[in-house]
Amino acid sequence: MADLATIALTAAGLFFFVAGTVGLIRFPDTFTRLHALTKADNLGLGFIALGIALQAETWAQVARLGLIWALALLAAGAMAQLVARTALEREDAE
Amino acid sequence: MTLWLTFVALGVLASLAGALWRVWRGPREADRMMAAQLVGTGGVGLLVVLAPLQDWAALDVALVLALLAALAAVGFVKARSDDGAGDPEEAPPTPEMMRPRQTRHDPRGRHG
Amino acid sequence: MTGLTVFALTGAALVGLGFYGLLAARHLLRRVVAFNLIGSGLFLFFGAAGARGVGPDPVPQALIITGIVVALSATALAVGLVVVHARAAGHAVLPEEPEEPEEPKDEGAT
Amino acid sequence: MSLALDLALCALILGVALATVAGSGLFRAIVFFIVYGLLVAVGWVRLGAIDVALAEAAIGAGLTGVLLLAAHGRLRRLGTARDASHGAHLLSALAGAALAAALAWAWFVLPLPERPGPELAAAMPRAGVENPVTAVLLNFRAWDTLLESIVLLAALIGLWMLTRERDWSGRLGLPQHSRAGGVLASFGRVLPPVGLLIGVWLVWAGADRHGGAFQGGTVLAAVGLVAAMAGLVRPPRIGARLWHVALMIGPAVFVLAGLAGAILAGEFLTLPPPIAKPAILTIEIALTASIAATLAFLVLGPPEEGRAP
Repeated sequence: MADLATIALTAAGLFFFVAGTVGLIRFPDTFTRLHALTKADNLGLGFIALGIALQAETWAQVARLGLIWALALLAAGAMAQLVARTALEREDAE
Repeated sequence: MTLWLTFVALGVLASLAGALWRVWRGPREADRMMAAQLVGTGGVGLLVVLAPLQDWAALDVALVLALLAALAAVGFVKARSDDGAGDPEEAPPTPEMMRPRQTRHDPRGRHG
Repeated sequence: MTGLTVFALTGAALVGLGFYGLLAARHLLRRVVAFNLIGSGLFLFFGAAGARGVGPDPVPQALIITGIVVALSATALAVGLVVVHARAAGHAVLPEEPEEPEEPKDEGAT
Repeated sequence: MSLALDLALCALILGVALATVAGSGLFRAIVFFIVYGLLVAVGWVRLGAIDVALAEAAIGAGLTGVLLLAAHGRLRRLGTARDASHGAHLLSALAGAALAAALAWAWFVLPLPERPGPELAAAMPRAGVENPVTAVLLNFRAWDTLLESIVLLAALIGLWMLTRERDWSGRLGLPQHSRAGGVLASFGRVLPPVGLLIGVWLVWAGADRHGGAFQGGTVLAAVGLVAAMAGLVRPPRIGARLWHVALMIGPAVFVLAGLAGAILAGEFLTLPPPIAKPAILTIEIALTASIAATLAFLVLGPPEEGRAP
């Protein structure tokens, strides 16, 4: 039962990861790409972490998985805002 | 289960390869930077999947990566500011920034 | 066992790539990066060699950890030297040997 | 199937390294190198070397990135960030290929060592700690680690010697500032407490599981850098006495413990089993402080006059 749930959850996570990457590749400009990837990869990591948590042997591992996801959310949110603002201010093209 | 998790890990790796394409292509520095950020999240995801496959201590490495995931991005916005030590939010928004998103195009908006 | 061979050969290839970069790159900072690739490739090779047999050997691991930290400190010093050189000389690119230097690509002016 | 995973990972690592070396543009090379550090950290996990993976994750994917990006920013402001294309360097390519081939050949002819090191297994009960990597670092091969901590200090002194005369009394690095209440400032407020906990825990756990002074110290350095870049804490000046103590305490305590060993066990840096555990913990805590301060200062760079905020 837990195995089935793990498979479903990690499949969903993988789907969001791939969707985020496809968005990163396909979307036309910097800001839509940013939107695609912050949404998708955080959901992807969340589902994968949830799926793996069902396989965990101790509560400490579950707590670690939760902390990992929280940190990733924090980092992605802050980074998306700051990089978008930098990109707005500077029209650099390499 | 092992087989499935290995497949998921391979899938995450493939998705990372896609993000690497964007690091290569750019065209703007911000594009490369956020693609690198996606690789970072993917790396964390990969380590999380490796934990039951190989060693639960992989979670500790994932934790460190997740903690420092934004470090490079912070370094980037710092280095990109006028004096190399600023914050992109310090300057008030310009009218140019406030224009609706649809009118803003990537100067070299090649895609596909 | 075969997985180790994959990593060892990757390490060997990284050393080669880094060495190529060290010789061929003209921007000083890229040479610093290439040098780091060499070090990292050697660590991988060494780590794979130490993991043969029953399991990962702690002695190479300990040496690699100190190596990684020393590599960072050397990189920081090298980067500082590159910046000082750029400040003093006005450029950070090594000249092409005999022929006319080609027009450098615009890399990111504001 | 797990071989497929290793093959895919190594292919990505090689591809990223190739892009770092062969792609045009300095910025692209730097971003690829950051990604490279990340993937190599995953590679170390695959090799079963969790302690190395922790160090590589904190340094390769964290500190090196900040260092190189900041250098790129400095070079850009000096107008020297432009890369020059290097065309095809046939001779260099041949040299690189020959080196790689020689190493690959060495791998296949290298004799399989006797595993596991019987001396180490026999010595572990005397080490005072359970984590064999920590035992090697701080007990059996303590000489290496002591000298290594001095190398770090030497690098920092070398870097400080590059300071311009007029900047000498300034604070380390550029004068950092951020918008009060902005995203950067809030991020700099939220992350350090969590990072501090994780760093201290890595040091503490390093005695018996994975982690140790190097990994914990690196994480602490990174946390300090985030706080400094967010403008929350101001880096010290070169002359700050308190920070001199922080820089020196690791090697100093190490030498003292070595002398204690010389008196108690008759040989410098030999820790007799009864005092091994407390001695290692003391050295480890002092070393963590020194490593964290040294690495953070190395990444911040020498003092530089910047635009006033």
